[in-house]
Amino acid sequence: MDLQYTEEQLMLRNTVADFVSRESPISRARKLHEDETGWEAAVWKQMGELGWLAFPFAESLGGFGGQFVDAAIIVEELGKALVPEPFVASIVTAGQALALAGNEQQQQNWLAPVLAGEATLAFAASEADNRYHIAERAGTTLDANGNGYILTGEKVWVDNGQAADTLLVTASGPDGLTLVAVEADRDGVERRTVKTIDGRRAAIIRFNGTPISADHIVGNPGDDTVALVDRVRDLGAAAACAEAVGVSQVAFDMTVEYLKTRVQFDVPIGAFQALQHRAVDMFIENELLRAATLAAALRVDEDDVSERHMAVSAAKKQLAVGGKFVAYQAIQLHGGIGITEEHDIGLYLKRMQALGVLFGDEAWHEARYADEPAFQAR
Amino acid sequence: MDLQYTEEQLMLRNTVADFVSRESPISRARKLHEDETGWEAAVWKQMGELGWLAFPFAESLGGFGGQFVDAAIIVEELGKALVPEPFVASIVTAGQALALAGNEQQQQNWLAPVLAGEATLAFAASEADNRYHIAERAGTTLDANGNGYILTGEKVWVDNGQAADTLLVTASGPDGLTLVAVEADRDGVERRTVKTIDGRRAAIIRFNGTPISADHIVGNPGDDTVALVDRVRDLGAAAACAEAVGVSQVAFDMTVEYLKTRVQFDVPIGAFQALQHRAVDMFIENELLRAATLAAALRVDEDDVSERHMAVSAAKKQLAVGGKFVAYQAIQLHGGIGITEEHDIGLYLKRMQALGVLFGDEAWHEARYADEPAFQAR
Amino acid sequence: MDLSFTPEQETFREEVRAFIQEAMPPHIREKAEKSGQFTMDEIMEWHRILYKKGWVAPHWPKEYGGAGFDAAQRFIFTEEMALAGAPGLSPFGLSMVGPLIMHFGTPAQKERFLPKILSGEEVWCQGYSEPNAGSDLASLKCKAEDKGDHFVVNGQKTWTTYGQYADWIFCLVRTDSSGKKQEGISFLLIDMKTPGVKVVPMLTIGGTPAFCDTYFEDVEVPKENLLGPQNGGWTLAKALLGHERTMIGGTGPLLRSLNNLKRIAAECPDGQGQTLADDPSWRRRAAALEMRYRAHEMVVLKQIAEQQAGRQPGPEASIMKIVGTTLGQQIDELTMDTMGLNSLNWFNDPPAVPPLQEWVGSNFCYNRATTIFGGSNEIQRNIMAKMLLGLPTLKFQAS
Amino acid sequence: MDLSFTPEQETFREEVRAFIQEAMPPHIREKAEKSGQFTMDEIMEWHRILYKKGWVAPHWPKEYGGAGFDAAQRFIFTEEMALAGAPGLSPFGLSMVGPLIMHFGTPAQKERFLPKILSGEEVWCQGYSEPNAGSDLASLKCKAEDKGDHFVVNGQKTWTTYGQYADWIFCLVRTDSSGKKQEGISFLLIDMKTPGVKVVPMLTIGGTPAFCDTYFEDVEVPKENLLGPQNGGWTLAKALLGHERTMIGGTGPLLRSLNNLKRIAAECPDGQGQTLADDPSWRRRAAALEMRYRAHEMVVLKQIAEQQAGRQPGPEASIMKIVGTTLGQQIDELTMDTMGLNSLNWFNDPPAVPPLQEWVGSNFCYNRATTIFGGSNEIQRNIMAKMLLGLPTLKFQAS
Repeated sequence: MDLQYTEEQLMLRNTVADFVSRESPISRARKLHEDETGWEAAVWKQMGELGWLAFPFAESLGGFGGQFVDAAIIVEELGKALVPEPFVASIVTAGQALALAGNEQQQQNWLAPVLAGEATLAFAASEADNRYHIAERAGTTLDANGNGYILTGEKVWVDNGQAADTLLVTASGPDGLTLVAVEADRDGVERRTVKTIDGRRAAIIRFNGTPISADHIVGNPGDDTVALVDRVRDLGAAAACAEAVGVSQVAFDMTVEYLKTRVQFDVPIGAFQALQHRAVDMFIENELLRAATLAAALRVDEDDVSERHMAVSAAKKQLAVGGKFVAYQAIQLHGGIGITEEHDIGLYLKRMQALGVLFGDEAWHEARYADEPAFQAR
Repeated sequence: MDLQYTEEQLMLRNTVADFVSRESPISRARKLHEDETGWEAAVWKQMGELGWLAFPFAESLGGFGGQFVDAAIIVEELGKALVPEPFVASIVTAGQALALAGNEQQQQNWLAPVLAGEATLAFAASEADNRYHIAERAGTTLDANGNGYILTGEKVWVDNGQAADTLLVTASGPDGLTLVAVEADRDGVERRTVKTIDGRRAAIIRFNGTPISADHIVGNPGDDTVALVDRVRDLGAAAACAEAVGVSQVAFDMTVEYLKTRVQFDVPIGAFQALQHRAVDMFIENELLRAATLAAALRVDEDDVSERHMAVSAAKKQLAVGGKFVAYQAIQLHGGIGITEEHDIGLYLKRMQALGVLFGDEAWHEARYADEPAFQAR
Repeated sequence: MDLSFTPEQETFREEVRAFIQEAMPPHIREKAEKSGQFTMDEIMEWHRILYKKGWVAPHWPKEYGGAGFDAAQRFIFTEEMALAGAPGLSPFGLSMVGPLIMHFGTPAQKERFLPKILSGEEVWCQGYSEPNAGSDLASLKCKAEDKGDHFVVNGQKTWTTYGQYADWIFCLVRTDSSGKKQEGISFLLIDMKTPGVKVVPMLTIGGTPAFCDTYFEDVEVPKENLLGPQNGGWTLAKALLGHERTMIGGTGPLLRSLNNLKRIAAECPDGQGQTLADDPSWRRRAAALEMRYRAHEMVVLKQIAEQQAGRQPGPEASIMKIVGTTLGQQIDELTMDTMGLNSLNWFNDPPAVPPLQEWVGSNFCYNRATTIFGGSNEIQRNIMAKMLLGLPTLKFQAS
Repeated sequence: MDLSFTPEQETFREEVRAFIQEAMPPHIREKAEKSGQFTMDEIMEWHRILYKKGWVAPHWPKEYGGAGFDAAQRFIFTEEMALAGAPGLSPFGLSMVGPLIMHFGTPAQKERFLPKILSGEEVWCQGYSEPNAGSDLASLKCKAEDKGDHFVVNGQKTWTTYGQYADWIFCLVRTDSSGKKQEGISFLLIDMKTPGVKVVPMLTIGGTPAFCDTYFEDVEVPKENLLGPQNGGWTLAKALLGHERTMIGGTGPLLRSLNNLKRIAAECPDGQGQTLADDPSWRRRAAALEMRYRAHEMVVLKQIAEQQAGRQPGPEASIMKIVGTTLGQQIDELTMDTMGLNSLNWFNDPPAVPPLQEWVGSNFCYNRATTIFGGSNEIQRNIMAKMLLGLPTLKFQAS
């Protein structure tokens, strides 16, 4: 057991934090709410040059052999200032899918430019009908067609779908669940950019009989891909938790600061016991979220699927219970000013709300945990 | 819509309250914890003489044509001082079963002496295996035997089972669910008195092939009896809620009083805002319990089974959520003294806990409500 | 005792239902069924339709042009309006300043203001909060100098809900700074067209300009627009608070939210071939909220019964604000959860989700305000602890 | 970073497990498996077995006869003991006064007291609370008059847990009433056989005599039994509080409760032919608690990691008491619900329910104390608001 961050990890955290406070304060996120892409290629390029994007990959892929924990550190720091660049979509979900299941050529084509900050990815698995069961159900079909295939169906609310160079798409193919890499500029790919509650963008993507060649199939269709998508879902959920830690921490800090400075009835309102106790409860939920998320981040790399599921679901549950409690109470304790769009605290509420539904919500994770055989046995 | 108590009802409440404060203060309930029966025949007789036991029955039965609300008023007042006489078992559950389904002879034999305060009843439907599904499942069997039947099986935690003169027992008979009246002193009836968490007594009752004659069958076996037991369960649940209103009210009042008088840090602890807000939340839950219980008490007499189910389940849910909150916080705000057996507040916690499991707990009622067709349609 | 309505009351319910059926214009009906979200124009259109029928002010006495409904009729009316998804009218004139004018106004004030509140000719807003006077309302600083026959008002109000649509604003202003802070406050009615009044709408976290900052710069307000005694405005503010507490409000919107929740659940796939409405565990979560709604509704009904019997509502009325707003937020939260990824939707045109789901995210965000405004739930608890439970007050000093 | 234990640590776990397997007497094992409830004799029997092995004080340094385990070993040890259902040892000597004596005691005091705490020859209890000094501990009145070479103690302590089994009591007593109330307190070690000490056990709401009133009438206590400086006892009290906060305690009993909950669910019919463990909605309730346990456990593990690295635990240690006790009560509540009507059971002999269910009701009741004792959770929040969050203090006066 070793729960100490390494020197490298501490340095990584500092570098990211410095970069964020210099290059991407919260005002930048707010400005990008008006942007049709929602993020900036120049900043992404910078991140690539700083080496962060490669950090969580094996050395063979040009990475630093990092663990998921490294990605979690980056995501948490980006979350603190709501930095909108598509790190999770490119590096954690679609990126890891390529790293885990792609062949060398595929990694060269689609992953390498990402690590350099020159391209981005999206993981397109959610559909109007499959809710969070993305590994278990795909209405999108991949049908054999001559030497290749054609892809038909619609994916919804695809994170970074509006901007990704390459989409990793789940589909029901001849051999079962199949993961397909699709360049976004291909014929038959129709993208519609949609606005999301957190001021970002996503895409609804239709594949209208898009032609797919065999070399665009990532990994082995069938059980292997089911396991892969299940794993990617956990990676995405763990990343959502890591980001929620950053979001929750800042919402908490802003609230404590407000309690110390806002004066009503001639005293700082933080002197009132009921609000003090609420703030302590926020602290508690925040610490539990931080702890559960660290456990998830460490277990998500493990081979024991059951332990991975349980640790990730426990963290996602705590996001829904504790992370949201922090966000809701942050608004409540800010009072009227917290309801105005001009104050930043509302942005944290909205991002927390979005993180709550990404990669499985409270009910889905609770049900999954409850059905794990290991839960009964423990 | 008329939610005003009548003059008679207000008078009834006052009479019961007076009687309780004079004849059965909380110290009496405490003394009876040591009694093997758990209540006193003399007090029961008095209640009969005062006419309360007849109040909720039709005039044809020697009653005053009362509604269930009348019984609820009595139960609530008895609950305030934790009066242990078997009002619910005799008057509400088994008594109403006889009133609703018994023939004249049966009512004459087994109900009339109860209304006079000369006998008591018990409703024996729970078994080790049927949890709260007492209308849906009976492991106890009634087998034809010559001109009559024999009854075999075990009932558990029978309220007033230790003392009742006549037991109303559910059994699976030749024609489906059957309700049987069994004089407790019959051969083949084996009663074991058990202590309960609230300082009272109940019984585990074995029927070892007890002979039953046809005139001891109450109502029509089969669907009618299923509907009857379902209704009796709702009557019992509504009575538990009414009692919980009394329990909760006193626990709340005692706590507010304690907050005003207990001095720590040189001020009454009720001056501390966190405790004030807690007390307000107790007030809220208590009022919601009172309101939900009144709705249940009024609906439980109605013919619309679905509305009856929903109103009763909503009240029982509020008992579990709000009634228990009041009881738990009453202990918490009393601090150390609340953990000592010598202080009365703990007795209210324990009674609330018992009321929570009688006639269906939170989960059972929530599930029933969720499955009512009318819930979806509303 | 009886929980069912009388035949007369059931007849009245039929009458209301028939009226709605007949009088609601198709474009409003369509929105009522689909999104439940209305523009101010549509709200005022509905206001005028109700006015024509004589039902725009169910709770006003007939002598002032109200419908003169009794408490049970008001409950039925509210419930039917909610079930039909009719637009909710602006409360500032009808429910807030109107009743205050009836109680504290001069005959001239009543004549001047009440008819136009009823007809909808004049729309009102509320000027209470200031940047430094929120929960501690009595510390307000917006100043009205007495100039003989008029006041000159200077200062700022904030979180003025829908100030941009209002013709008049009722304001708490400081007319005396010498004594206790509660004692130098007056209640002024201000025409927003007066020179020096500036309204700056601002976005809320719901993405709509529901709030304004309202600035007053040397605004002249004639003395006849003083409601109640000079320096006696705090009494009116407290009366309004008491009145707010006992408004039936709450059950109507809650009932509509619950119905929408169920309708939305029936259109949300559970990812396993059914909808969320078929999922036992979703049903139990929704049932838990509806069961609490029932308890809350019964508190309201009991209070109506008291009013019917001509008595003042009991102290339990105080809990309505806390219970109603908290429950409303829980319904919003479950509705968001129910929608799954569709809960990410934010003002997409053309729509990205079914019509019923379109405004849920915006409302979810904006409704966080319900536990803050009208006296935050924390302030409500302070008041209840003192007034209802008689708990002692901690004398404290700034440290 | 790595969440798994090292091979050495896994070997240690095997060693602990093997030891328990071998050393636990059959009658204790039977209770461990069945009811999890032990008499004081059985607890002391297990104490002596651990003492013989050298493991009775996992957290004491070796120089004082402790096991000298590192933090990870202590966690493993605690977890294995919980999983085996081993009796929990009395904390008053081993975890409370023992470490205080190590830190504040004279060499003579260490020599006199520590070995007998370890061996179990002398059992301790705690004399802190008084009838009028609970949350406001510093207002304690039990008085120790300085008579030169000894003190004379008069007064009363209450809620003395298991005082009837104790040989010694450590007490906060007032040695000076002249200054601030925190300043005149001393920390005394008192032999309970001294004339004038009277212990009166009382029943708790759990139905067992877990508490006592302890009376002191002219009790002579030699000066050498003063721990720390005279009038400096408040420092020791605070150190003990800090120490309590950082005890690993909590996860062991919680883990055992969760396991018992699941075992009980598997023996409770759901009334429809299966057990509650088969009921998806029961499983989700239990899962929700276990998920929170995991988060709590990880806070503990993080803290252990800090200690392993030789650093002071971070502020998150403070939350353990609040989270652990609240979660423990929730597990109790679900266990009661799970048992259905069997939760009515209360000390029936012969038993009326399966052995695992026998003590649940009693423990459910008694465990309401966990959020009160050791500094109520309200007091904990006060402290955290001030010390951790740096929130301002309201200066108040009696009104």
